[in-house]
Amino acid sequence: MATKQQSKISKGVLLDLHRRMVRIRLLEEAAGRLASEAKIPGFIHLYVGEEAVAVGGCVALNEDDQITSTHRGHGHLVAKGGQFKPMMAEFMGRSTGYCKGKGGSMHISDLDLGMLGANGIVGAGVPHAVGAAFANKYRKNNLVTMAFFGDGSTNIGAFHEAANMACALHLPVIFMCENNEYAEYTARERVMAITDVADRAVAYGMPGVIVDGMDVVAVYEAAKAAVERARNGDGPSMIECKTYRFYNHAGVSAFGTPYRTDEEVKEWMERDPIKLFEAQLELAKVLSAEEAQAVHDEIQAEVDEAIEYAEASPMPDPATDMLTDVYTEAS
Amino acid sequence: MATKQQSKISKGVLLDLHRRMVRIRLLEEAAGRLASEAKIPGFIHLYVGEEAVAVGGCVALNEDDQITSTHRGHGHLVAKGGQFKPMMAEFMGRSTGYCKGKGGSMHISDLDLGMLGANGIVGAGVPHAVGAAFANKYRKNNLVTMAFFGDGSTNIGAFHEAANMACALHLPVIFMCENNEYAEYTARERVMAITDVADRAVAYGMPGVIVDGMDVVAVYEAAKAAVERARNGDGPSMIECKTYRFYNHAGVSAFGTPYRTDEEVKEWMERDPIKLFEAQLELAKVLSAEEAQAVHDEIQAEVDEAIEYAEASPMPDPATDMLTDVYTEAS
Amino acid sequence: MTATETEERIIRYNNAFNETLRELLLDDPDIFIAGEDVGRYGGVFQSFAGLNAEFGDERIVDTPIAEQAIIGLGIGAAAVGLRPIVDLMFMDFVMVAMDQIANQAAKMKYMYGGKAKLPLTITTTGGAGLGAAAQHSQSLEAWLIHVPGLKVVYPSNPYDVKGLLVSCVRDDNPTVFTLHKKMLGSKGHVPEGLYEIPLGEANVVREGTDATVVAIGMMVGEAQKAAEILAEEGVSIEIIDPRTLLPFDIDTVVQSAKKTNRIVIVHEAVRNGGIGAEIAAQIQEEAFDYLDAPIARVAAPFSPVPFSPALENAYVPDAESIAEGVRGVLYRNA
Amino acid sequence: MTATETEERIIRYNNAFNETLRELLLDDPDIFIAGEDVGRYGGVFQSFAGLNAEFGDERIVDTPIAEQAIIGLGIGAAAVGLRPIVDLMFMDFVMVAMDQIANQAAKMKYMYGGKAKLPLTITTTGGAGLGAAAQHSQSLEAWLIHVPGLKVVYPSNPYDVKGLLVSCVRDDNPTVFTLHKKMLGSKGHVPEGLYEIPLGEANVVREGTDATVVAIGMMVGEAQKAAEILAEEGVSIEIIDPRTLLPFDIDTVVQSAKKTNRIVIVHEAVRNGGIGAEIAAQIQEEAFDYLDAPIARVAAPFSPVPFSPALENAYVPDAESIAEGVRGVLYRNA
Ligand SMILES: Cc1ncc(C[n+]2csc(CCOP(=O)(O)OP(=O)(O)O)c2C)c(N)n1
Ligand SMILES: Cc1ncc(C[n+]2csc(CCOP(=O)(O)OP(=O)(O)O)c2C)c(N)n1
Ligand SMILES: [Mg+2]
Ligand SMILES: [Mg+2]
Repeated sequence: MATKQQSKISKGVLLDLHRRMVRIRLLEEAAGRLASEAKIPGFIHLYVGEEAVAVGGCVALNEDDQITSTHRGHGHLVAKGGQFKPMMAEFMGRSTGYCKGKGGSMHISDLDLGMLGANGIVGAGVPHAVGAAFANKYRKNNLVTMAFFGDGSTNIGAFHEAANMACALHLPVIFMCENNEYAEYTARERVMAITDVADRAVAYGMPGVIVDGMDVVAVYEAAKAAVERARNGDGPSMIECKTYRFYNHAGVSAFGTPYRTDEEVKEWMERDPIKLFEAQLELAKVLSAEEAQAVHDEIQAEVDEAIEYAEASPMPDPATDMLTDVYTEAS
Repeated sequence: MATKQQSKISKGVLLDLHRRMVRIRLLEEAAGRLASEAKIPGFIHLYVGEEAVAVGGCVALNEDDQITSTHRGHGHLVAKGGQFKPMMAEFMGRSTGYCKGKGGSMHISDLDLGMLGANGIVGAGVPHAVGAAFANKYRKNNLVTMAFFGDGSTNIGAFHEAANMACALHLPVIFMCENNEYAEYTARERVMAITDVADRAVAYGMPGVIVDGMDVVAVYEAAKAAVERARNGDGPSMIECKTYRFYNHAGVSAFGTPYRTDEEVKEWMERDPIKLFEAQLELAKVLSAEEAQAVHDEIQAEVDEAIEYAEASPMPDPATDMLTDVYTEAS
Repeated sequence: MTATETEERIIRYNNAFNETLRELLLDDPDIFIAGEDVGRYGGVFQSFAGLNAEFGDERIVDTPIAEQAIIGLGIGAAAVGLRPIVDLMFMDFVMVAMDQIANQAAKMKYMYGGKAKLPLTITTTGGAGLGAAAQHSQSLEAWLIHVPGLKVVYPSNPYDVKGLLVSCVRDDNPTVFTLHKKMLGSKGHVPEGLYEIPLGEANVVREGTDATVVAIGMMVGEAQKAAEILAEEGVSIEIIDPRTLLPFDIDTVVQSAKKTNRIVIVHEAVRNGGIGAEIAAQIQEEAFDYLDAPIARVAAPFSPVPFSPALENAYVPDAESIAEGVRGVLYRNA
Repeated sequence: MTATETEERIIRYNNAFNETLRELLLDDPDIFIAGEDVGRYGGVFQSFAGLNAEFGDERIVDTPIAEQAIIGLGIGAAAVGLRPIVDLMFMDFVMVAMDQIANQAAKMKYMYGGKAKLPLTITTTGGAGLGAAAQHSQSLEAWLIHVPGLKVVYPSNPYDVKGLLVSCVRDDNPTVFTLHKKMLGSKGHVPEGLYEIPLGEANVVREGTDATVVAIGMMVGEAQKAAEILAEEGVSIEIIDPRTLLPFDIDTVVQSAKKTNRIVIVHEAVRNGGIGAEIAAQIQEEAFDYLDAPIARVAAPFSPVPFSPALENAYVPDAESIAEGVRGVLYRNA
């Protein structure tokens, strides 16, 4: 099956999918390590295990399309083209960070890349995607917008209002759900009487599909179809990606927690989206194990460089930086 | 069909359904008249045309079950057993009103009757129904709660959060949608990409049915089934009643508006739920035209009495009443 | 351009709003309007009348009842370069959209290190006096001025409606523009064409010597009536209309305080935690030695807005209660 | 019973909260707790640890991420006779539930003519200092005290956590109880068993003669440190912890003002529109002739809460900035 799908996809795209997933993984592992060493302050929500979703979604987009994100936004930004140095610097609260150290992990963003912002409020980013999609339609610029959000966020009002409005206004937006079966430390079945978030699409009048969120090709192809649909003016659609976060809601521990079993975690780790994909690529003679390792090494070097850069970067200065960027001054 | 259904329903219930609908109609016509004479201040949202929904729903409940309401709450309170005098007095802002003149039409309520309150904020009452249902389950008192809400309110976050929570917690609550095809002056198809609100039930994991909201027996029977389900511990359900408000969103004019055609209004008025039901009752030899007229006359007399009572009632006194009822004093 | 420079052109407060929107829409193709009933119907108060017919569904957008998504729509569209005007039918509804207003729109620029530019205008209607009861009559400006990143205005007359609305819409920050629903029919001079009233500049509505009344929104008109009552008692008051509540023109108020030495602040919201508290705190910080009496606040009693006219009339401050407040700071009470 | 009457029993602020909930649940079967992650997991700060195991899913309820429905659940359950405790994980999230808090819970009794009785307690965590950035660090008490119908408390130590929480839960009105998330691990004396601290009674934490510092939440501890710094400079300050922010015990503050004649108000929220404004306005209304200096406010600068520790540390007021504020009202600044 994997090979069948890949036949439809150029080698360049396959390698791009792989590279971006590895970029996320290695950045996140490093960020987690630095957080546990208290070199990164505050809360940190890692994307490890879910790489196929952000990457499958973003590779299906054009560079100038937009995405909105969540509290778990590192993966989205990397998938959209985010650079390690300003990301690491931001995680560490340095003035060279994407947000000058004012936002941190939970608000990581780069509007220039069309990444409209990680968000500390669950569900709050989804209406922004609808607004960006409205602007795209308004300007007839043929761009589309993709909203990433978790299973738990589909229980909050902002998600509902935004999904309905997008359908009512027939906007070019893709609702990309990362269903990792948990909201923080609470299992989905405790807070939802349905199993599949995709069942919510019908409530708004848009198509909803379910894909294996550990299969980057499956995510990519579903996203491609939805993006095409949106670009053709056929309106919104929802994609539910069944995925899993390898670590806890925050931080880098994975096992020995009361809210999920180690067995469950291990089972999902068996389906590591990067391992799965690398096996497929090797099978399809697209990327050998050695070549894959080379990619990892190269990216790891870039991560290490970014850490050095961040640690060498200055902290913002309260005297000069505290009150800037609150308002846009009249030009 | 009507007769078939009625065969299952006692004559007493049929007459009760009729009487409560007439009570709503005559009170509302009077309220509308008084509002246009400026004897009732503020906004007034009349229930005329939708009587079958509140009545079919409330007659399916026990006296001590609870309901929550909307900005269009007169009909709900009357259907739940509300008395004319304190209602009229409240509409006119008198201290003898249900709310001592502090709430008015938009906040009409009687908690003693299990009517937990009309609400000026669209969708805001639905979570309260979920809370009351939670309390019923918590106390194992075998009571159920029915939330009334409009089609437009299903687009707002509070509705969504409440519906999902009710299903997640498997609570004894019935979601009773009055789909009158408009939210204020905006047609449903402009703000929703779906035709049937009942399609939203699946998003929460509860059954959703559609009934003719102009057929009080149909509403009653659907409500009965949902109430039984809730009482048996089988959880929430949604009923969409296709109905129509004969007058505009506020006030008592019906025709010559830009947002809906006179033809449409007339067509719906042809299906006046009271006229339809009276025809059925006569056909079934349950209530003759004369007997029906007698009911109208009797109720009209009660309405007139209530108006006299209200007009003779004192206004609240700022000196003594302004700052009472803000807090419950420690007893 | 000011009122006096042009021949008198008297129109209503609500029409000034409508005319300004039309002129702005003609002026800037990036401006669109979205909200409940603003399109085909022209808004529940007809403030948007005729705009949908002239500019179409693309630019005058009827939305679902979804205030979070309405503000969010504006945020997302503004973040990618449009200049949205989004409407909350009643100011009371900021409560269902507060996160999008205060956690999102207001903070986005800062959180994202300055990159986000949000030329977003939120229009709404505030105030009591129409028997609309507790959930359709509130004045919530005090919440908004506590939010860094927002700008907040409250026009007290038709001329300011146009000048402030133009400035809000052209500002590159999220702004909240509130019409007072009881003033919609009030009339005043409004020049044709677009003009700006700079945000953050108060207006000395009347000059006086014995006391200064700082009044907001509809209270400005009541203060003017109070001035007549007091004049007959030989009392001369200065009236200041801040017009913009955030940023606040404290300098103009302090100047006046240093002249009259007695201050009364008037607003429609409940006193406790109201904007009057902030104004009072700043005045005593900057003009402490000039004050001959405690700064007084005339505001609503601490209850929700009551429905009954008998209560509501007593609830909302008026010329008489303002006059009484002034007599108080002059130690002239009966 | 007060701290001194019992032998010292030192526990943490967060454990005092947890212990009090447990004692309340044992005391009154009508009490239940609902919120995100409060059940099986025991809350993101473990404030609810062990309760679900002891009292079951019926009484300690995990909810969806749905703050409007969480508050609404409490409202509906309270309206029919239960005594709910509902949790908003972070105070910043009042913004997504503001309508249910301020338009619904707070107004229901009044709108419905007194019939509704709402013994509802909303618990949450406020304050900065953990690098949680702009949307997880706010102090929004100023919004809440502007809402008739609510009662609002902010405990500054473990003893008050228990006494205030018991009073809130036993009160028949909607109350908002805020834990300061940076104080969760702080320790203090807490007697076993339930006791009440009456709502609306301030606590004179330290007596002094030269100036009065009114401090809220975590700022009380900072004020105590400032007192030590100032003592070495020969300055004696009185510290008042209001404990309840609505209703506010202005009498105790005014008494102190009449004694020391100089006031500094400290809070973590941004100054503009903060609760310090209301306190200052009331003090000058009631103690005008006793003030020897303008009432000073020490509060956060007017920006969202920054993420970087380098900025956040400077953002939150501390002992040094409080001491500087006191020097200011004593005209002793460098
Ligand atoms: C309005 C709001 N409520 C609660 C939270 C706390 N919170 C942060 S992440 C989270 C869980 C989100 O679950 P989901 O949407 O499934 O995303 P995931 O963390 O699983 O990626 C919660 C409850 C929040 N940030 N905002
Ligand atoms: C949060 C909120 N937004 C908007 C309004 C203004 N409003 C009052 S009723 C109404 C329409 C409600 O439509 P629907 O739910 O279908 O009920 P109907 O009036 O048709 O019975 C609107 C938009 C409101 N009261 N509350
Ligand atoms: Mg999840
Ligand atoms: Mg409707």
